[in-house]
Amino acid sequence: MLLNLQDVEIAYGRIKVLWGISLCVGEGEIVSLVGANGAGKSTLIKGIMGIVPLRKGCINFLGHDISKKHPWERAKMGIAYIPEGGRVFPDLTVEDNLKLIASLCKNELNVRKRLDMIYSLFPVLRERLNQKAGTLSGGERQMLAIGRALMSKPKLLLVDEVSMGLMPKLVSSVFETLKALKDSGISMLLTEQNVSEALAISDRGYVLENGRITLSGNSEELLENEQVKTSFLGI
Amino acid sequence: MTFGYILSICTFASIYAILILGLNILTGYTKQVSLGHAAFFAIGAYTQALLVTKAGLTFWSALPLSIALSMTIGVIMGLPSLRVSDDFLVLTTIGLNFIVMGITEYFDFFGGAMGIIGITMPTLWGRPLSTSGYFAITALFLMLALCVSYLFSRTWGRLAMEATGEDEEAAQSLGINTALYKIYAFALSSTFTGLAGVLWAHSIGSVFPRNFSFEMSVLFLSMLVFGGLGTIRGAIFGAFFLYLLPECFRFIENYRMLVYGALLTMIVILQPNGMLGRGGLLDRCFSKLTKKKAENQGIL
Amino acid sequence: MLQILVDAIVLGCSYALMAVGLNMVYGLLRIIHVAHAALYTLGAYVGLYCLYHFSSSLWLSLIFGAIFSALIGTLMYRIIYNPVLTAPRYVPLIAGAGVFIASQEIFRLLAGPYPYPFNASFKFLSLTHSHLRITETQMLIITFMIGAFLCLYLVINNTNLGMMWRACTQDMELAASSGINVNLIIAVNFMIGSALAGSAGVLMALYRNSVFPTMGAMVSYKAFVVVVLGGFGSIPGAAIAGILLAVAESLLGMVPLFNLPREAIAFLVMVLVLMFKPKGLFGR
Amino acid sequence: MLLQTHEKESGKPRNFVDKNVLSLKDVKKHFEGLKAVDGVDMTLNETEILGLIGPNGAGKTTLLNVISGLLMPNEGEIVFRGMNITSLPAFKRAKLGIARTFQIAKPFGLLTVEENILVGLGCKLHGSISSLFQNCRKKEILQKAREIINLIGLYGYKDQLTSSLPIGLLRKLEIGRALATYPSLLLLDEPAAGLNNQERNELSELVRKIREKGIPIILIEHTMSFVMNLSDRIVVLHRGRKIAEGSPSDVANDPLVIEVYLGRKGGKHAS
Repeated sequence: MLLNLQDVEIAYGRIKVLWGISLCVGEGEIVSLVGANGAGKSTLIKGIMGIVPLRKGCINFLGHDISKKHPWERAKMGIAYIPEGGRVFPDLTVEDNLKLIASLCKNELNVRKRLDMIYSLFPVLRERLNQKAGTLSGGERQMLAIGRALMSKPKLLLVDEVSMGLMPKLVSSVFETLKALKDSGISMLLTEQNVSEALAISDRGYVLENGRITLSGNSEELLENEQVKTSFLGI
Repeated sequence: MTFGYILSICTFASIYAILILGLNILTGYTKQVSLGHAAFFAIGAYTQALLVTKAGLTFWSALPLSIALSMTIGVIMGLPSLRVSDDFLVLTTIGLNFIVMGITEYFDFFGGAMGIIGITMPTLWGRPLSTSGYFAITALFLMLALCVSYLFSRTWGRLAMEATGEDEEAAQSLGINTALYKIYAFALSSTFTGLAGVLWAHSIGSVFPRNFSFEMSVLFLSMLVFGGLGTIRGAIFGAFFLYLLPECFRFIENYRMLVYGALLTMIVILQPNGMLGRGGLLDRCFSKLTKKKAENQGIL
Repeated sequence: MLQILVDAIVLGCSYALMAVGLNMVYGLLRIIHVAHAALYTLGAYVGLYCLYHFSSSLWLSLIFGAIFSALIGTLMYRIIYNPVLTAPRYVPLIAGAGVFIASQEIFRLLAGPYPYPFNASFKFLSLTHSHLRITETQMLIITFMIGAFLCLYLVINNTNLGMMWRACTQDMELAASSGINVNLIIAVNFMIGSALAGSAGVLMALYRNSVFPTMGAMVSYKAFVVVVLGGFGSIPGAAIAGILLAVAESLLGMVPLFNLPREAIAFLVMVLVLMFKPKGLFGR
Repeated sequence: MLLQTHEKESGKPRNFVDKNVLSLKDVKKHFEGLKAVDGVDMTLNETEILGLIGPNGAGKTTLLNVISGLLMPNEGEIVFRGMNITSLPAFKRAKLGIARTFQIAKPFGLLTVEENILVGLGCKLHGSISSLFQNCRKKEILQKAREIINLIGLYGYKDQLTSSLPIGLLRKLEIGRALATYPSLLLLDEPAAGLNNQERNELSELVRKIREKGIPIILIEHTMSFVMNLSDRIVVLHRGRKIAEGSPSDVANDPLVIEVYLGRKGGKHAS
């Protein structure tokens, strides 16, 4: 197992958000985490990244317990995070946004190679190299956010609501990209409100309801599951 | 320690207690932190000093005028709080402290750096008061201030102020005009503080600009934060404790500001609600005792 | 006239050096770092100690003053600010004010209330013209300030460290999760700001030829004004506003009607700016 | 006695044409280019629970803020019981009878539960100079406060500081505080978020009770079963626009709504 969560509990101050979450992500797998707004998906992702401290439980990554590590230490171990809503550093140029991550790894040649890889993946970014990231459109920013995460050559990508606020056409192209990345061997844990789209590209899925995992299984099974439909529309 | 000395210490402690009760309304209730409260203190003291020495009024006739003027200027100085909040407001109050100090220091009208001297003891029935008589008057005013504070703590106004301080949006959604209550708080607070200034001017007999420095403001805030924001018992406890501490233990006298500064830092980091404040250290001890009682009653 | 301007600029340099530290801290942590003033005095005292006990070289005391301030400044963050980062915003400010008041007393108790002279020998450029005289010390201060700001500018805009610093000021969470050691950046930030404050202390001690416990008070209060004028978090703003404030103070001081004490004018301006342009004159 | 709808103070005769409690006409709210609410028309009838749903970022909370007056709309008109309140500040709207709760509970943490309710009870009085002198702990006032505390089931916690309460009780407290203002319109912003099943059931009981008193409610909620069971009518927002409206079952079967919520693989979204 690449990532393994055991009985994780997270609280903001006195308010508990997540209860006893256990899940795992295997090598080369895409796992999606679906659920309504406020179910605690983003919080869980932040907990795995280390931005939000755990109240209880442990997180195993590549066989090491990382639950006490700082977020930057986790990043260096190979976890990358694509935050909600295309969050990038708005006052840095596109190139600096990408290079910032690269500056953390030593090999100069690798950096060039990865930059080229990202530009070929997102040709738009090459055109905007020296533009400040804050001036990009929503879709371009989301691409930059993905590009940033890829710069560190991660083993695991945490993707938070990648489709939110994107044009429908872009949504499918972003999902295509994610699928292509999976084929190149990167594992992913993604949260989505867009249930069917997310389950379509993922291998397995977990349904999160009010801070607890209520359902898990293969994507096809989940898609067919009546309970998924009810927990989203309450018919 | 002579009896007279003890009396004068108690007089000063009472005056500070009145002031801290005033600061409590501003900082304890509406959470508008003032690190320039010495300015409000100065306005009361200077007005009284001027009225008594230059206009030749008596203590009693000048008192209402000074307090009214303190309140008016307090409202004017509170106007920035409508535009700035949080730490910017703290900066603004520090600024106000320096502006008031600068003005009193510079203009000859206020006596300049030499200050105003010769403020006599008030007279009662034609005879000037003795030290003990003045202490009695101060203590009386402290009682009055306590009563007013207590009654005020039971009004709608205090509830609205606390609500404003806790969360402006929620307060507004319950019909509270938060801007108005911020100004009310300034008005009430500067009234109390002005009264303290008046009493102080007479007990010392002179006023100097350096009596109202930024350090004094820090002292005032330490007293309140130490005792506990937003409670009357905390305000009284903080004022008496921190004022009497160096007076009772003379060896601390030399380190007075060090103790105040260090206490302020430690309390605000470790016990943000103060010793006697709601949820504070001593408060929890007390409530533990009372809770046990309550449970017993519940069983019975 | 020109002479007054030069004197004002020298004063402005000290404001700017203090303000830049305040601004760096504000930009990163949104804290108004009142205890910064203590570092100015600390720098001066350490420099003085160095001068009396080790060597008469100014350079050594300047370096020691800066290093010591940097260490204590970083320590201050760990002990005082780190625990209260999530508290209401006035809490760190009050904590800082407490430290600042206490520090003045510590200096008084350790070194006595009386001013010490600060006689350092050094060689530097000076300029003497018919009406204008820029002393060696003034020249040194101006050069130091220009040098310091140039270095800072270059570091921030052209190095990896600067880039990481900028990233942290924009989005601390994202920076941490992209692998930037945020604790390190904050420590470095406090070190640089504190070192500048400490060296400003040494330089102004040299300029005024005296060191005393409350020397930091006025300069640091002015530094708040500078921060407000220059815009919270803006480093070039601090440099420009520092010098502008000092010049304005000197010029206004010559107009009879405005002959208020300098700090009163400065704070009046600050309160007005806060009310009408809460982000500062040059603020973003 | 308790929870009578509040009679309009202005005394103006109610507009005959406008039978609705609240009507929004083409309301728009923009934040620096982001169209959070982009032209919403909506009406609310007497004694109705209106569910307001939509995916993340649909503009629901913004719309609620515009109605309660914490945000001013850029365009459009808001009419409450025949009165144009578009430019009234929030505290005046509260006095007219619009009460609300918050998505992130905002209790007054250093006040006790009882005092929190009292703040609400003082709604009509707040702001006047006399509020600075009037005792708020008179017997009859405390009695009213106690009734409301009993209604929300927090009596055992009456004298506790609210900062020490768990989230489930805070939500009830917020509702109680809003009820204390004797509202004639109640806005609930995600009252069930973060609650467990039992707490949620209790909450929906409470909401039903309030409706029986005749207070119309606008309810934002993400927990679908909760909102579907309670609402008489549902409005679906998506990207600041209204995309569907109707009875719960109509809305649940609306293809557009299903698409927005579940998405359709490779499908085109209507916008």
